[in-house]
Amino acid sequence: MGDLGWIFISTLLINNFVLAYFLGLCPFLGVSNKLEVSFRLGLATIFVMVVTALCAWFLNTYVLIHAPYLRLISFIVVIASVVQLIEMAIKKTSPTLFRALGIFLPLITTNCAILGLAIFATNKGYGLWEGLVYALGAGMGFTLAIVLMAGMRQEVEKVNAMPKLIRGFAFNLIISGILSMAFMGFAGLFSSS
Amino acid sequence: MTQKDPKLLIQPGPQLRQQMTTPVVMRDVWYALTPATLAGIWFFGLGAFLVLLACIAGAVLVEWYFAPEEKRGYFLGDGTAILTGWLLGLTLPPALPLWMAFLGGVVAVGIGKTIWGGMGANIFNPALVGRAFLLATFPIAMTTWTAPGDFFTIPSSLFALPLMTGVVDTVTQASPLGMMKFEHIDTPFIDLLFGNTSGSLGETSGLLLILGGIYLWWRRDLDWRIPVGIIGTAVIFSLILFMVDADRYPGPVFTVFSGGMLLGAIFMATDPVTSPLTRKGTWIFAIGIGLLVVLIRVFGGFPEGIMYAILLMNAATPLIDMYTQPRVFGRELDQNE
Amino acid sequence: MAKEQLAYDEFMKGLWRENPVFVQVLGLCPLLAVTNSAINGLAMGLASFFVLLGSSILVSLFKSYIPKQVRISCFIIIIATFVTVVDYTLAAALPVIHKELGAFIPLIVANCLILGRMEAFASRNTLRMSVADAFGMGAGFLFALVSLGAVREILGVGEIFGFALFGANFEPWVIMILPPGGFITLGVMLLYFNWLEEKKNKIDKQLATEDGVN
Amino acid sequence: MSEDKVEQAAVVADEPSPARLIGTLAIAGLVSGIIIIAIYLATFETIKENKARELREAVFRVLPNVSKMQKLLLKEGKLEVSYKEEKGEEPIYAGYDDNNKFMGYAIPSDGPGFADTISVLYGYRPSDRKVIGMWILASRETPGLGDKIYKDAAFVANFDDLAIEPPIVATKKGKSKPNEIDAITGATISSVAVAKIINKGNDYWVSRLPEPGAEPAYVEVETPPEAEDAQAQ
Amino acid sequence: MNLFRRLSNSFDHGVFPHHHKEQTEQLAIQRLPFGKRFVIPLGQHVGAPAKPIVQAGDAVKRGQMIAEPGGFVSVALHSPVTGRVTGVGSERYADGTFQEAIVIEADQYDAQQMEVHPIDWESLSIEAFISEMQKAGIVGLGGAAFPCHVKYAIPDGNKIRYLLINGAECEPYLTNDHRQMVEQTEALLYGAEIVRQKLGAEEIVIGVEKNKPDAIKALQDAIKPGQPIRVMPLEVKYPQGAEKMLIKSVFGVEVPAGKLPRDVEVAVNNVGTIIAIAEYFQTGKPLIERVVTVSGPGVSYPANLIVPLGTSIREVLDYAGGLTDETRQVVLGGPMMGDSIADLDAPMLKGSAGVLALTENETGRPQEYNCIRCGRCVEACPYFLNPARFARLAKARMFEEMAETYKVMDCVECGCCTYSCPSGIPIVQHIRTAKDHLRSMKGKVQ
Ligand SMILES: Cc1cc2nc3c(=O)[nH]c(=O)nc-3n(C[C@H](O)[C@H](O)[C@H](O)COP(=O)(O)O)c2cc1C
Ligand SMILES: Cc1cc2nc3c(=O)[nH]c(=O)nc-3n(C[C@H](O)[C@H](O)[C@H](O)COP(=O)(O)O)c2cc1C
Ligand SMILES: Cc1cc2nc3c(=O)[nH]c(=O)nc-3n(C[C@H](O)[C@H](O)[C@H](O)COP(=O)(O)O)c2cc1C
Ligand SMILES: Cc1cc2nc3c(=O)[nH]c(=O)nc-3n(C[C@H](O)[C@H](O)[C@H](O)CO)c2cc1C
Ligand code: SF4
Ligand code: SF4
Ligand code: SF4
Ligand code: SF4
Ligand code: FES
Repeated sequence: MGDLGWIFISTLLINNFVLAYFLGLCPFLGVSNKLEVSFRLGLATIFVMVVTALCAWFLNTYVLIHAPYLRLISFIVVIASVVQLIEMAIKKTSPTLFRALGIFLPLITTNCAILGLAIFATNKGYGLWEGLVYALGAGMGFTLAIVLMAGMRQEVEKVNAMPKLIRGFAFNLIISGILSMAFMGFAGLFSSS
Repeated sequence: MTQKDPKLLIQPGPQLRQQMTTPVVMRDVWYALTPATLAGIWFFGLGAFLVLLACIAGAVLVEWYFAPEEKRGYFLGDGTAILTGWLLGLTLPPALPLWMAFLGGVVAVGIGKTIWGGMGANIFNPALVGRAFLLATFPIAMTTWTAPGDFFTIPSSLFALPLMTGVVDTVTQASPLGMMKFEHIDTPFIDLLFGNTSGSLGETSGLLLILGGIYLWWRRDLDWRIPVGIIGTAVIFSLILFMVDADRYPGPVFTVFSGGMLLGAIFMATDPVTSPLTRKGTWIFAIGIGLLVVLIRVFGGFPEGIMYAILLMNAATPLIDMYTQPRVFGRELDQNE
Repeated sequence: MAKEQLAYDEFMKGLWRENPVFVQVLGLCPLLAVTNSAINGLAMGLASFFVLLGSSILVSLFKSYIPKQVRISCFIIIIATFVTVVDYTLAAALPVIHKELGAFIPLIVANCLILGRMEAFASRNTLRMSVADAFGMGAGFLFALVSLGAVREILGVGEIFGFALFGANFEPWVIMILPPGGFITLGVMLLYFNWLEEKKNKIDKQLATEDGVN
Repeated sequence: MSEDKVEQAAVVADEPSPARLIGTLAIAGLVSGIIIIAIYLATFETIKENKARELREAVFRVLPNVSKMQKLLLKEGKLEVSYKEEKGEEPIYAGYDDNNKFMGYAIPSDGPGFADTISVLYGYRPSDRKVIGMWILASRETPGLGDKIYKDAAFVANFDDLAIEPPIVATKKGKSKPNEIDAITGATISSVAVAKIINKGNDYWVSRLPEPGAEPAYVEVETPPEAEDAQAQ
Repeated sequence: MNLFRRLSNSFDHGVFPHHHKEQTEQLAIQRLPFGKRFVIPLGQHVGAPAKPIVQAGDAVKRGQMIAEPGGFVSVALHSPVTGRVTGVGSERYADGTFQEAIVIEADQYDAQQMEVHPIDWESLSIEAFISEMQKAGIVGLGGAAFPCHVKYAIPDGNKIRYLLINGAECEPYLTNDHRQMVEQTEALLYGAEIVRQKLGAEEIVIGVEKNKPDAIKALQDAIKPGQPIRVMPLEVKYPQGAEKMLIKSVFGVEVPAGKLPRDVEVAVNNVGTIIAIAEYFQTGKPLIERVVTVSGPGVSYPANLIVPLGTSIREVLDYAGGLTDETRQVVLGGPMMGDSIADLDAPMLKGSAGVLALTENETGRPQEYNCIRCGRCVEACPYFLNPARFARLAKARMFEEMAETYKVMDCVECGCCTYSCPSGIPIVQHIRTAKDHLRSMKGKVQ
């Protein structure tokens, strides 16, 4: 496993942003009731994460070495503005793409998984390529988790034997817990061989 | 002719039903498990039996406690709680403190099944939810394997007080999988076949598990595609690795007969509730498990991967079902209208 | 007097009746990520509390000068400022804890709870009420963090704030400090709150009908 | 309450000009910038000291009998004393005793562990090509299992006198060769990972280090140069 | 697997209930003696009810038309006996509902003979042929009672190449088609030839399940060399007789959803229907009686009977020795598709192929358990639907999803799913609920 490969597998499966780091729980718990929507949200997240990785790399390389204290504020402001610009561009150039992904973009921008990605990538000292692979792994890991979750929730919705008391957030957290437990199976992947 | 009108029953059709019922299916699984269980108890002694009982007690207690009062008989009558506890017990180390086994049974049925709305509504295999919970909770106790020993010696670790550590006083021994993964030591095939190795009590005797599987298949309680798919995939995958580097990777025979592979493939992946409904889905499910098992065993951090493989594919089952809807008679596959 | 009462009400609302975590289910990410011990929960709770309080005060003070169109951006800038302050202060004063909480301090910025309170409360209410609200919500969040952290620490290592509870032979429930334990513990705690709520509603209903009869 | 309503109405009523919007943001940004810079300056020294202390403690831990250290960077194939962090270069640290005698290098290295990346700092003595100490800088290994790689003194002691050739291996059968360490029971993966991480560090560094005896000498520095600012963030 | 299926002449999925035909398959068809009171419901076929043309007090002859078609999709009704009309009014039906019917009292002293009036079918145009069929009141005797003339009114652009005769008789217990194939072989072949020529079909295929070897042999022996007729033995499997399954088994073609057999150039008719057509053109006898199997463990003397339509079910059962004490349920039709009946005094209809008396053994229902997703129903459904999904969705009242994603409207209610469910879930009932709901919603939208 090359370094890039391991970064990818590790963020996709072992250190899944949602299931191991608790990042992006809002969309994960809030938007995972419909499979179709979840999948598109996942795609939009991958996209924003890649953009974020680019921004973070740019800021780290050219701005923050001079003014480290601006890290947090500049991440937020730059990521939000770039996503906004892209959103406007998509709206103009491809209305279909906008309908598919665009509506999610503002929703994602204020989310901790995005900011977390930028901060973690910085803390780990990732360069451009590593950062991009990291973003891809994190985004796809998020998509995987939310799509599995949505599939299960759609199924569970149809069970009318389920006590009313249990439905809702509490139950979704417990499903997430079991899913997170299942993902523990990936721990140590490619580290010992 | 004296004609008294018998009281006629009105019921919707079809009037005929085949004879199999769900409780009978579950009891069939009990019967199929019995030989392997007895062998496990024979090898590991009475202590193993106590562990099994503790699991079943935990499982049944939760089932009973959360069942609506008037439906308790009905809830317990389907036999799934006992089965869940039983299967969980078969996957545990024989020297596990009883309170942990009991807790496993409670979690298996409580979080694995009851919360979801009871039998048939769960997405994850309850016994494996219980086991995954125990493994993540007590990783050391859950990976302390004892060698098969004297029948009447009960490890004192069983009787550890609740919340307290059990000190294993019997001979501990790495399981065949552990030896393979960390020391690349093979175990003789004959030992694997008859179960005379360390491990959990149901994971050991390959031969009796296969017999149980054949019985279930003969009773039409089990979809042969799942065990065949899992084992076939695992054999192919491990054969390829074996041919690449025979010193590093275990061969297909070891892959199939070691650890929980057979128990998982025959009795756990086949849990109808948590496996796909459709034929095509069943194949995808089985192949997915086969790949994941070998992936986790060979490249992952755990010597055994069958439990995680099944749980992960359980999570994907709703999606698999959704996308493998059979083509409706007289329609094109993608005909939406 | 009336004002005192109202402010007190706001406070209690946040702490209990409309607890941001157990009732409104907000701010879950920081909540779950750092609560593998009570002390971490406490530190994170205090940090969030400080950010919430500071931002509430500023927003409430300047609300009439901030145009509607840019209010969210202003809130974020204000919040991010306070978070940076907390981040540096912790790093200087309590480096051990800062290391534990690691990257999650900056993520307070993205905590919906804080931005939500700015938008829903501080930007529309007087300074006094906003402070009461921030105290309530902050305390409620703190309460949730500490109780979740305490449960996970008690079972997960057999300690509370680092003091051993069960003696040397305790078998820790490792899962509690691992991610699945976080999900499941919070799930079970939410269930418990739902159940309490339901029970209360039942009793209320019963009382209401009894009143009606009388 | 009533005054609130009046205020709200006022906010709704006025339609601000773009200039006002930008102005507000600019002011907010300015104020925020000032606060941030103020807190940065106020905490800068302490944070820098904290970090330096942490680093010093780690280095002294992996290099026994060392009382002074300095940072070294590889420049054009040569190790040079450095005060500032330069992009893309991993520093190593040289440790000296009271008499400014060179004792060994502290080398950071990292790699995949059971849960996440493990960062290791280990002491290396080039004179007899041995690892002489190991400390975990960061890891997310499982509490009670994988965390024994730094909590279990017996495991850490494995690295007090460890040959690096042939490459270090973790064994479960009791160590019998100078390049072997005892794996932690129940945490074999983490143990193996630490061994591999050190091997990885050695692979990179051993060939790049100067001949034994040619190590950079300790340089007394009274006041660190300004450039070190950047390192503290 | 598909190749295997092709070679064995069958369709995919389906179930294998024990066929229980041994009780009656060797018993020659007997005539049920005429009873006293006959009840002829006006709406016993698919389509509009017939319009009575007699009044209380009118004398009628056996075979005389007593009601004329109420529209194109409707047929005439005839008196099964010589006697007197006692009234036209509401009568109780087998399922307990009340319907308009003509009641006729048989003339005790009449010999109930009919004059023979052969009809020259060869000279009839297709239109005239169709109107003859309507006049003769002939409907499908395979169960659905669909008017034959409607089936034969082929729209322009469609063309029939094969006449497929349905001798599958896949319902357990029933042997009426079987006996007719053995005993009335000539009439069957004659009727088939009439229909073939009138529809301009090239070939006749008779599909018979392999558990009726004597019928297969009788047919093969009777076919003269050079006749365009072929007998096709079929796998014994339910619902082999469902026409789309039969077409799949015989021709290997799937009739597209929502289409009819004629869209794949096939016309399907039941054995009994074809014999009724033959008899009409040979003797002028309209559809006033049919062959019925009386069977099941609840009757003492099972039999295959020619039953004049309108006879009460009780009379049929009495002839077979009455119900035993163990009888729990009486079913009109086969045990899979048939309905259990509330009132033994209800009349036999054109669509009633059997009267079955079942005991606890057959009718006992397992307690209902939650679906264990065993997939048996999915493996059983010959239409490749997902019955388990239907049951779960119907319970959650998600009917739209049932229709849109899972095509509940394609279900023909064959019962395979309920039959095979170990959890005792009445899936078909859930499906009916959903269909009713969907139809009423559709009605509201329009
Ligand atoms: C372990 C096992 C493996 C089997 N493998 C196959 C196989 O690969 N192909 C096959 O057609 N039948 C196989 N069978 C026999 C099937 O059970 C049998 O063909 C099947 O029940 C036919 O029904 P179906 O319509 O469900 O396929 C196997 C049976 C067992 C017990
Ligand atoms: C919840 C859980 C956490 C674990 N964490 C670690 C870990 O952090 N490091 C490690 O090396 N092994 C860990 N393991 C154990 C490994 O999976 C593997 O079993 C072990 O490394 C094998 O060592 P042994 O052969 O000495 O038992 C963990 C296991 C479980 C169930
Ligand atoms: C599930 C099912 C089973 C059927 N079984 C038979 C059967 O065994 N024999 C038969 O003649 N018709 C059977 N039918 C009716 C046929 O589909 C078809 O309607 C009939 O053969 C057409 O001929 P008819 O119009 O002459 O009745 C069945 C229908 C269904 C839906
Ligand atoms: C073939 C077969 C395998 C089963 N395997 C399991 C199992 O692995 N774990 C379990 O908890 N229940 C098992 N059950 C019982 C039951 O299906 C299960 O408890 C349900 O998941 C409860 O809803 C099995 C049942 C059958 C028929
Ligand atoms: S701040 Fe981040 S971690 Fe927290 S809830 Fe939001 S997205 Fe999740
Ligand atoms: S808005 Fe953000 S902080 Fe709040 S719950 Fe959602 S993801 Fe977590
Ligand atoms: S046969 Fe019954 S239990 Fe089995 S999947 Fe179908 S509905 Fe469920
Ligand atoms: S679902 Fe209904 S119509 Fe379809 S095969 Fe089963 S019983 Fe017949
Ligand atoms: S057609 Fe198979 S279930 Fe209805």
